[in-house]
This record gives sequence, structure tokens and C-alpha cells, in this order.
Amino acid sequence: MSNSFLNNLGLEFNDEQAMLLESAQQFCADIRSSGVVRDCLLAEQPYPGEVWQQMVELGWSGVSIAEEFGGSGLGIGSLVPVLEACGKVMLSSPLASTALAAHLLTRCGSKQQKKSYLPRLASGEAACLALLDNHDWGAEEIVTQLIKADDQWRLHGSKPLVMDAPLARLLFVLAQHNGEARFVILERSQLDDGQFAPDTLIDQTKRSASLEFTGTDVSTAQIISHSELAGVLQELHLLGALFTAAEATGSAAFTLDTTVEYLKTRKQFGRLIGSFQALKHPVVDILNDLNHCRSLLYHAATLCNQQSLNNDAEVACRMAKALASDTLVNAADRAVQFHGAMGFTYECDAQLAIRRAQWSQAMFGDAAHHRKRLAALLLDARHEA
Amino acid sequence: MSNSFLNNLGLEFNDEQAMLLESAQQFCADIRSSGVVRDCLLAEQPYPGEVWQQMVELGWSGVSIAEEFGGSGLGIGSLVPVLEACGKVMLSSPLASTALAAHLLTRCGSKQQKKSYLPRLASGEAACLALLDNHDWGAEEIVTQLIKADDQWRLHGSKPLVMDAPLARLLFVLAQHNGEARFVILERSQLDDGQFAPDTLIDQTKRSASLEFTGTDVSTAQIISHSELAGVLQELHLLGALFTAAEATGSAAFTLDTTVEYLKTRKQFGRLIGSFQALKHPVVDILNDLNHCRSLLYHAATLCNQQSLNNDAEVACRMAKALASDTLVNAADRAVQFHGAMGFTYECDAQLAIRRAQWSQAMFGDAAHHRKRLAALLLDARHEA
Amino acid sequence: MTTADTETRELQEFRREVADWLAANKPEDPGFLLPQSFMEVGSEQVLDFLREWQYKLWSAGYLGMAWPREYGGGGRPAVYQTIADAEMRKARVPICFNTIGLGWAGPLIIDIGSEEEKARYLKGILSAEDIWCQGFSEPDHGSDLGSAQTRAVRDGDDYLVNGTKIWTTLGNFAKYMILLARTDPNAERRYDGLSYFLAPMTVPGIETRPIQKITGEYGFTETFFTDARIPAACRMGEEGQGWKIAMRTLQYERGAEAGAAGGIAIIPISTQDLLAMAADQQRDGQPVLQDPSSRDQLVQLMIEEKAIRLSDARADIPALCTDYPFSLPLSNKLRTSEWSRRMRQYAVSLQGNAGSRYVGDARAIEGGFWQRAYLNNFSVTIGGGTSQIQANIVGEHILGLPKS
Amino acid sequence: MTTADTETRELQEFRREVADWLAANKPEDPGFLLPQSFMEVGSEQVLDFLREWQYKLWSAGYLGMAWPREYGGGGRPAVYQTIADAEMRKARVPICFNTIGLGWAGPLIIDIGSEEEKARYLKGILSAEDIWCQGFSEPDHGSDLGSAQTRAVRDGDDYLVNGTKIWTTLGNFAKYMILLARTDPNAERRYDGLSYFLAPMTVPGIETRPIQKITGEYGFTETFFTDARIPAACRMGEEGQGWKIAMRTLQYERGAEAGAAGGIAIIPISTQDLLAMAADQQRDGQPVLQDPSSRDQLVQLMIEEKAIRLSDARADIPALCTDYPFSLPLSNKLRTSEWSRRMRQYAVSLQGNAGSRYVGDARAIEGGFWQRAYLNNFSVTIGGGTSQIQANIVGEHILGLPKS
Repeated sequence: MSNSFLNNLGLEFNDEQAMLLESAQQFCADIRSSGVVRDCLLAEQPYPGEVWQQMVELGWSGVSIAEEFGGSGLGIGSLVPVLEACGKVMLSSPLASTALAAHLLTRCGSKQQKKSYLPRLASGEAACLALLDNHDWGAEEIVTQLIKADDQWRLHGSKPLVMDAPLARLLFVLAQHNGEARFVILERSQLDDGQFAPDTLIDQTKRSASLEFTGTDVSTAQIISHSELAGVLQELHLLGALFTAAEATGSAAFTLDTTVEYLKTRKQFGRLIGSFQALKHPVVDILNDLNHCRSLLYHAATLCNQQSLNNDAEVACRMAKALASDTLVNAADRAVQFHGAMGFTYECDAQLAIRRAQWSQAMFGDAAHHRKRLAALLLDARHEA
Repeated sequence: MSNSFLNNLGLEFNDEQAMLLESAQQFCADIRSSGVVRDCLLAEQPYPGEVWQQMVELGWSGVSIAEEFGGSGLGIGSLVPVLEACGKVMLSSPLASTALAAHLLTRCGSKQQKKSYLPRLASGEAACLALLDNHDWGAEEIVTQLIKADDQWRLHGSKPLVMDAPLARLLFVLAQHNGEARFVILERSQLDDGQFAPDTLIDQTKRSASLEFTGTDVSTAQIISHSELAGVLQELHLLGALFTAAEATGSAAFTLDTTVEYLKTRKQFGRLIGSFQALKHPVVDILNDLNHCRSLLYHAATLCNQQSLNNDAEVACRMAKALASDTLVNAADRAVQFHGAMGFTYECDAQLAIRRAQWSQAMFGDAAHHRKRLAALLLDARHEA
Repeated sequence: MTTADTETRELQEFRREVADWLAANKPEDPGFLLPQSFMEVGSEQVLDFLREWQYKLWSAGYLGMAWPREYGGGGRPAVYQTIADAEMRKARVPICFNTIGLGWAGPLIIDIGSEEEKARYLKGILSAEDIWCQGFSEPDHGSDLGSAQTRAVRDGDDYLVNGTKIWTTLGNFAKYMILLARTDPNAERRYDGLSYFLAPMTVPGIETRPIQKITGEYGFTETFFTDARIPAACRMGEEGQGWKIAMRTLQYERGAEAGAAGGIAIIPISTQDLLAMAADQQRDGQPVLQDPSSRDQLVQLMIEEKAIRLSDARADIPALCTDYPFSLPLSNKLRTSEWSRRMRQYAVSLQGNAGSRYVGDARAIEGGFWQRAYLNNFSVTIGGGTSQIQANIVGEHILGLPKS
Repeated sequence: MTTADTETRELQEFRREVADWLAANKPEDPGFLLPQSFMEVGSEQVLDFLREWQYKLWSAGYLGMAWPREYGGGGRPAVYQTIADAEMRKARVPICFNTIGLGWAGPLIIDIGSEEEKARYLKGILSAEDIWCQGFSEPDHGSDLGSAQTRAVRDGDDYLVNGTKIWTTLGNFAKYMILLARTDPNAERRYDGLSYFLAPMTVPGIETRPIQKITGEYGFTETFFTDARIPAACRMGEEGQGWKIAMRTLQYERGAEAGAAGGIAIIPISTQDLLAMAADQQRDGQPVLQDPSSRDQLVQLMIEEKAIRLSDARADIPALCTDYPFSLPLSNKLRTSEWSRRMRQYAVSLQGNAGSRYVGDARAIEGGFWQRAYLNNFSVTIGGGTSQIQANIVGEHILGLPKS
């Protein structure tokens, strides 16, 4: 095996990124104290509109978009500190989906498409990506079809659980034409309500919808077609995993803090319950996991900021997602348990954590999914060396 | 899937077995207080000769041998309580090996072979089984060959880690002839020292040797050949796993008791260390594991006592070994750790446990080996139902 | 083993009869997720459905079969109910939700109640007309019943009751409560100051506040008593006997005493349910049951399940319980609830992206059954003493380790 | 990253020179298992072999390269030793076992020792003529050095020393000991009563009892002082400065201070070693590296290893350490030792039936390397504060949880 990955301990964090992290942390601290996250759980409106607007004003929607299209032209890994900070206060937004769409356009969009759509994304129009045709992140076949008949392109298929679709103004739908991958860019206005079924998610801070296409008209200008599209599709999966890992790592920190706070104040049998090792040591384990998550996360962010995603970056993204998924699932489970009867109520913040954990795990492949692919990258290459 | 296994909660323990268990526990309690186990760790003589003789006198070498050949004709599962009791005082003996050899003879031996050899086994001549040609319990190919040339059968091959070989008077060697399984019964006197290399085992209460056959002469009377030999070979693997599980379960109880005793008497920071939940709760986990081990173990023993080994019995043996392996490996590891600096010394009994654990795990397949086969039995059959 | 070959012909016929009736009368899928246990009845919709089912079952003669005929029961040997319950489990019919009446209060009244109490309460329990709840636990005291602070002060023919109960299952639907309250705060032993009531929930001064569970659903209330007038005639036994009667009630709750009216209170979830769900899922374009890591995990869960069930069986064979003789029930309870938690969580993870859906989503796998089951399982690992407290008990009482 | 492109040409040439020398001079496999660390030197045979190797390395100029020339060192910039050490690791040569001299006592003497002390001790440390050991820990006090009870009473030009030290690495082979002893039992602060000695092990009244480890091997002693006369001239610093000097010594031990003479003290075991071993093993007639469950486990261990290494790197970037800022080193130490334990144990399990063989068996895989490595790893999870105590420290000092 090329040992490059094993000895690649790349970890960079420049001043620009540090400023981004600091401002994100500050913004999110305000969000937390505002209580806005709880208010939105069951509201019709998914994310508080003004919050997304504020995030746009901070420039986050354009962080990774080139300056010529209205963004700041930072690497895509620069989203990581922002998403981690959001995860830490359980604030959801279309930021990750929009950044993925921008990445797709940047890498595979035509000149005209970049010009048309990137400025819209940078200015805060939300986007969503419809990738899967079923529930299996490991499925390779694309079922949704883009068909040309009578000189008209039409889209046929169904896309479950399209994250952020309820807010998106632009939808990027993966389909195949004669077995080759294509993305179709749809305006929200092209879909009518019958095609659009909002999902009920376990994480109530999130919004998604399941879409049906039964011959939706598509113009040629709306089709993304590129020789490297298959590779970029893989990049979208990896970056999606990385972004989910960033948010999950933040949420694990939220979970840890919430639990530690409770353990410091709740008494039973006349003692603060944090003095019991049966609670203390598992919480220390969570801290240790969290430390590892952050290290893998910023390593992956570093590698993703360097040109196109190579093997090392793939390994890094998958490791970050695998560990973050497992860490949050465990941390949230323990958070509920350690809050005792209070933890069993909807009122307790541990519920935000355990619901987020199931959601994060389900997004862009769970830990087992990524370990399986890491095995191929780390173990099989060995034989060839 | 036939749900037979899932609802098969067969668990019987008759008076005869209860008496066997009680006498074994009594015998082993005396062994423990005699200190004979420690004395033998590094001795040339593997097991204390007089102890094996006493076990023979208690009738254990003949428990599962038919009465007509000098045994007591109990089911083979009746060895389980005896082996569990031995495991609980870390007493090793050729009992399991000899019982497996008796099972082989009973199921596949010719009339003459039964008549010649079973009484010898019942009367305490130790036997051993040479099964593997390498280290892989999952290997299906038999490499060792039984070849006929010039009207003479000859044995060619090597057999690593033949348990109890250093004490065995009779060796049962698995070989193939034209692709079909055969067992060859060798007298110890047929082997010279050059063929016979004693192994150094991590469990110093155990003795094995690695054997080389480069054309050893074999008479026809020494060959076990039977249409059901392949099936019985599988039974030997399952019973071997069961016996190892029985001993490992006993050893896990030894480990638990040793650790609990230390936790009740050792003080640190002015407190008995057993009051710390960081030690108490893992020890409770070990007790809980142990309880499960015993339940699976006696279930498997029950099913193995019923005629020939069916699917349910196979599942039961594999479950017993999988859980016992994992339980003992974990229990012994924690025992060393929880004994602190004392646990790091040879003097501490935790070393007996951790060495036994590695040995037990290695014998007749580890937990992963058995779970893999259980998956085929429990999950795949499903589709056919 | 109550298998056919040990049953009399009459019982065999009865078994067939029940099975046939259930096949013909099992309610259709109502289009909403039904509760797995009586602690999960969170809406009027669910309540009405379950009430109707219990009434139907009772009307057909398959509930309270061993209770006295004069109070609405069947007056038959208990084995009939046992058979009927087994068939209900097999047919996977809904639960009989009025568990506190059917399983605890009812048997208690039959055993030690007055003639008047029997006449007044039993039939309504069976028909589901009268829903019962339990007022034992209090905030801050959890399951330490001896410390109950709710006061009942005699005032003429009534008791004036003040205090708060918590985790009252079905509290907002119940007509009666089995209530433990302190009538004598000065009793020498705190246990002697408690009395037991078959209290109406309909008198003024009792308010319930539904507790929203982590699942988002309801099922419990907090119950507030403010000068609530409970007639003295509702007291069961004498003043000061409350503790004794409460302990007896817990015996029924734990199934250690017979007498329950029957029906299913909790639908257990087994690895067979898990496999049935997993059989339809895919991973890497293949059935998840063919994914090697998933197989290993599933088998591990099946080994544990088997060990749990066998440990229950082993507890009945004294010769196989010589090591730490009383450990099996405690150790197995701890294992069961923790295994169940892990299994349910694992089930969610096997659903791939669909694991993110929840109850109320038309596309959720089995209606979000596993997601809800996982979250609801914390009632078992937390309620009635957390797993951590259980581990302490095993360590200290069974292994003899020093107190933490 | 000390890669070629950032090195001057001179350093590049030096790197090649060392590599060539090591390739030509790396000792052949002696036929017995060599220690992974300086705490595992258990026999004369091993000692002689390592002594010879260290002498050779030093004679060639690759040890003590940055120590002063007048005391046997090379007088060159430290970067040369860094390069030489890296090449030694790469070439997988044996350890330089005289670690307490090379890494702790030596740098201490160079930093704060007198001219006489430098002249007397440094060269012998480098040449491995003088083996050093450490007398800090005591029975019953473990790593709580402030409680050291070994007494040193001034008697003319000597101190009379009485007491017991434990876990003395190389104690039975050492010529000198860095010794912490109590000269004033009445000091107001117990730390102020300690003094520090560069003590000869050769005076009468010092006896060592080798401790047999769980591995069956040796490497530590218990060390008994009975009216042992240590010349007052061997005291380092003033009376009462012992604690301060001991703490400084621990800084070298922890690598927080530069100055070590170089050489490899511990050969780390990585997943690459595990994979190399596993590549030769079979499961079900196939390479174990193709067994799906094994793959999953191996990858899990590799993820953890990567996270450990990256966490070390992250600790140097303050902007990425704003959460629980001081947690990384403590948390990573705990993780490293526990990960290492699990990895080694897993390695044994991958060997199939051969996992039952042990050191001394000619057929054992890699001479029983992994079995021994697993058992030896408990020195890390137990020594210097058990993992359980470490977890307490993290919980209390980092997370601010109340004391247990």
C-alpha cells in the first residue's frame, strides 16, 4: 500500500478559517440563547427565515463559491467550522445542501449555468440535491431517468428524503440518460404540490420532502452533463458525509455539554450524580470520542481544501463520518439515560440530541457503510503495492 | 426459517447429572486448595499424574462410553458439568480429548475398533485428536494424506498443536485418502521423538505437540472409515467447541471470583476498591455474561445428550462457544487491569485467567468464527421457509 | 411447554376456537401506529380503538375468563385464559390497555376487596368502561414509595388529599386511581403512616397534566391533588395498611401473583421482528441480510436473546443456580432492558436513509415502529430504577461488593 | 514534516549516511525475542545483546550526537540526532535500552549537574557501560511521589538509606539509580522533606528482587535499602530540593524537555504491523484480510490510530482546541493505551489456533510477539495511574465533574 494516507497528518487552519469559526461560534451562541431552535421544532416554517438571512449576510452561503460569482472563494472545507458551530446549538439550515449544489455547479456546470445559478446560491437562494432513488447509500444504480422524446427532455422517477427540499428554490436532481449520470436543475416553481410530499423526520429541526417525477419537462439548459460527473457525484457523497460529520461532531459537543451540566447540578441519594463513576466515566469516553472526531474532521477539511478530492481526502472524509456517527449515536443515547426520568421527556434537550443522532447516522451512509469502503481503500491496496 | 431453534428452550438436568456436577465441584474444590495447578505450570509433567488417575477413578474418563465397553453410558453432554468444574479451578486434563476420541469411535469405529480401544479409553488411557493441518478452524481441505503404496498404508503430513498429545497413549489423526476423510489410530509408541515437537502454550496448564508424519506405517485395522465420517467430523468440531466453552465458562467464574475477592479486600485512597463503580459495574457485567454463558452451555449440553447432533444442537454449541470465548477474554482482561500493579505480576492468579482466555479463544474457533456459521444457520434458512 | 400433546382434547378444541375467533375478529390496521404497551396510549383516537377492542374481546368471553361470573368474569379455570392469551400473542392482536385494572387493581379487589368493592369495580374493568391508573410514584422520590408525601387528612366522611403524583399511566383517561397517600405523618415507622385508596379521579381538585414523552407522544400524566375530597369509603383496608397493600399490588405488577384478567399488556419485540424488517432492507444494492457485518451483529443480538430466554428457564432448575443463586432474575432483567435498547437502535440503523423518518410519515418503515420503540425503551432502562442503579444492586447484593 | 524537500543538502546526505550504516550494521535476529521497550529487559542474554548494540551505535557516532564532545557526545546540532533516530525507527533496529540514563538522568546532569558529575557519569551512559535505574515509586504509594517514605539520614559524609522502592526498571543490572528519598520527615510541606541522589547501586545494603511479570519474564525489581551508605557527594542539589529535581526529571520522561541522547526507547506497534501479520493468516481457507468482519474491525482500529495521531497534531493548533482546551493530551494518553491494548489482543485473536502459542515456541507467529505485546501493554494501562484513575482525572479536572 502506498503509505501516503497513513503518514498524511495534514492539519491546517489559517487565520481566515479561524475567524470564520469564531464568528460562527459567536453567532450560534446568540441563537442558542434566543431559544429559536426549540420554537421551530413543530412549526410549519422549518428554519427561522430571518436566521438563514443572517447567515447569508455573514457570507456563509457563498463561502466556497468563487468571487466572480459573488462568493468568497474559500475552500469547501471552510464550511466545516461553520457547520460544526451550527451543530453545537442544534441549528439547522440549508447551508450544507446549498454548498453541495454550488460544488456541483462549480465542478460540472456549463459556463452559462455557473453564471445563472452560482450568484443565486451565493445570495442565499436555498438549493437541495436529490441523490438517492431509495434508502440505500450504497446503491450504485440510478433509477430516475431523463428521457428525450419528441424533442423534449422529461424526468421520470421518485426521490425520497430530499433534504431541504421544502425550502429550496433550486433542486438538483440526479438522473440517468442511457445509463449515464446527469443532473437536472429544476426551479421550485416547476413542481406542483402533488409531486411534493413533505417528510416527517425524527430530527424535528430538519425538513425534507419526497419527490415524484412523472414526465416533468426539462429544458436542455437545465441539464448538467460533464465527462467527470461520475467522479463529482462521488465527491458530493464524500462532502455530504463530511458536512454531516461536522454537524454531528458539533451536536456531540452539544450533547456532552448538556449532560455534563446536568451531572454537575442534579443530586440523588444526597450526592451530585456526576460524582458516580458509572456516569462520569462514560461521559469522559464521550469527550475522548469527541476529541478524536474533531481531529479527523479538521484533517478532512484540510485535505478537501486542497484541489480535487484525492484518495487521502476520501479516506479522511469517510473516517470522519464513521467516527462522528458512532460518537453521536452513543453520546445521545447516554445523554437520555443519564438524565433519568427527565431524559424521558420531550422537554429535555437530550431528545434533540438522540433525534439528531438517528438522522445524522442515516445521512450519507452510517459508520458501517464507510468502514466497508475504507477497508477497500486501506486493506486491498496493500496487496497491489 | 423453521422457528424450531428459536423456541427450543430445552434445558434438562437430571439427578445423575446433578450428582456428577456436585462430585466434580467437590473434587475441584480440593484441587484448588492443594495448589497443585500452580505447581504444574512449568513442570515437565503436564498434568499431575495422580489427579488424572483420581478423575479416572471417579469414572469421568468413561462417562459417555457405553456400559458394554466399561463406561457409564451417559450422554456426551454429561461431560459439560465436569469440564465446567475443572475450568473453575484451572485444572487441565486430557478428559475432553479422550471423550472426543470415544465419540469418534462410538459413531464411526468398526466393531473391532470399539472393542479394542473404547475400554482402554474408559480405563484412563489418554487420547488426542489431530484435526487441523494449519491454524485455521475454518479450513475445509484436509492436507494430511493416507496413501496406499506397495500394499502398505502410509501417513504423510503435519499436524500442529495437537492438544494433549504429550500425554496421549492413542492418537487419532485426521487424514484424507483420495479426497475422503479417514481417521488413523496410532499408538504413541509408533511415533519417534523426531516427529513429535512439544509446543509452548500461552496457557501453561495445557500441553500440546506438533506432529510430523513422513510415511508413518499404518495397518488397515488402524483406519477409521465410515460413510458418515464427514458428518461426525463436524460433530467433533461442535463437541470440541462445547467442551471448550464449558471449561471457559468455568474459568470465567474463576476469574470473576478472583476479581471480586480482590475488590472486597484491596483499599486505595482509603476505600475498598470494589466500592468504585468504575470497577464494580464492569464486574457486574461479567457476572451477567457468565449467567448467560451457563444458560447457553447447559442448553447445548441438553441438546447434545439427545441422539445425534441436529441443527438445534449445532446452533446451541456455536452460541455457547461464541459467548464463552468473548466472556472469558473480556473477564480476564478486566481481571488483570483491576488487580492493578499486582495484576501485572506472574504471581497473581489473573495471569492464569488471561492466558486461559487466549487459549480458549484459539481452540475450536473463536467467537467470530461461530457467529459467521450461525448467520448461515439463522439468517439464510429464513429465505427458504 | 403447553403444547398440543399435553393438552386435553377439550383444551385443544378451545385453543382452535379462540384462534378462529381471533382470525375473524382481529381489528384491521387503523392507519395509525398502535402502542406496544399500556404506557403508550397517548391520544383519544388510540384510546377509543383499544377500548372497543377490549370490549369486543370481553364480550366474546376471552377476557377475565377466570374471574367470578357474578362480576363479569367467565368463572372458568385459569388455563383457559392462559391459552387465550397465547393465541392473542400468536395472532398479534392489539393490547388490552386497561392493564392497571385488569392486572393489578382487579386481582387485588378479588383477593382482599369487600363485596361492595367487587360489585362496583370489576365489571367496568373488564368492559373497559372504567379505566384505572396508579398513584404511587411522586416527583423527587421516584420509586422510593416509602417516602410518599401526598397527604390525606380525614375530614368527616372524606379525606382531603393534597400532593402530586407523577408518571401516572393513563392518568388523563382514568376514572379510578389506586392511590397511596400519607394519613399519618407522625407514624413511628414511615411505612405505617400510609393508606391505600380506590380513588375516583372525577372529584374536584384533581388535575392531570399530560407529560410529553421523548417520542413526542403522551401516555403519562403528572397528577395534582388540591383539597380533593376522596370519600372515606374509598379507603381500602384500615388506615396505616397502605404500604402492605401497595406491596401486594407490586406482586401482581411483577407477575409473581396470579389473578390477572388476561389480555396482552405489552407486545414484546424479538429478533424475529427485527429480521422481518431487515429482510426488506438493502445495503450496497444487496439484501441487508447478506451484508457480512450486519449478519455478525444480528447473530450477536440473537445469541443474547437466546441467552436471556434460557436464563429465565434455568432459574427454575436449582442445581444449575448454585453460583450466586439469586443473581439470575436481577441480572436477566438488566440484560433484557439493555439488550432491547441496543436491538431497537440497531434496527433503526439498518434502515439506511429511511432511518431518519418518524412516526407520522406515510413512508416510514413500519410506520416508524422501530424509531418509536427505541425511544420508548428508555422507560425500561430508566423507570423503576435506572440500569446504573440496578448494576449497583447486583454488585452489592449479589456479589457482595462494598457500597458505592 | 521533516521531509527531504525541507532539508538542507548536508542533512540529506547525513540521512543517507545513517541509513546506509544502519543497513550494513543492523544486528541479525538473535534467535530470541527482543524487547519492545526498555522495561522488558529480563535476562543477561538480552542485556548483553542490547549493550553491544548501543555501544556500536555510539561508537559510530549516532548516539548522544548533541551532547558535549568532552563527555563523549558529538557536539552537533540536535537535528542530526532527530534524523538518526528517525532512520533507526525506519530500519527497525533494536532499542537503546539505557533509557533512564540516555533520556532522563543524562539530560538532567547536563542541565543542572556539576562539572564533576558530568565528567563522571555522561560517557558511561552513552557507551552503556553504566546502566541507570530510577528509584521513585514505592510499594503502597504507587505514583504518589510526594508520599515517598524511603529515609536518608545524614551520617558523617554519608547518608544511611532505608526503605523500599518498587517497579525499578533494570534494577538488577543498574550501576546507578536516580533516587528520591526523605531527608527531613518533619518538613512543613511533605514535598520539602525530599532530596535527590545519583546513587551507586553497588554499595552494601542494597538488594534487588526481580519481579516476574505476567509475561513470565523479568524487567523490574523491587529494591530494598538496609542501612545502605550513599556518599553525601552523590546528593544532587541541596537537601530539600528533591521534589523539584524529581519533577524536572519527569519532564524529560514525558518528552517535554529536550536533551535526550537519542536512540529508540520504545518501538511503537502500529496497525501496519498488525496488517503485516494478518496478511499471512487465513480464515475459512481465505486470507484473513478478506474476511469481512475482520476487515471491519481492522478499519475501526485504523480509524482510532489515525485519530490519535491527528489529535497530537491538533494539540499544536490553539484555534482548534477551544473546547476543553487542556483535554487533548490527557484524553489522548488514555485513548492510546487502551487502543493499544485492544489492538494487541485483537492481533492474537487473528492468529486462529496459533494464537495459543507463546514466546519460546519455535512455531509461534513472530515468536509470540503479539501475545507478549498484549500482556506487556498492561504496564501502560496500569502503570503511572490506571486508566480508571486517568478517567477520573479527565472527568474532574477537564469536565469539572464532582469528585468520586
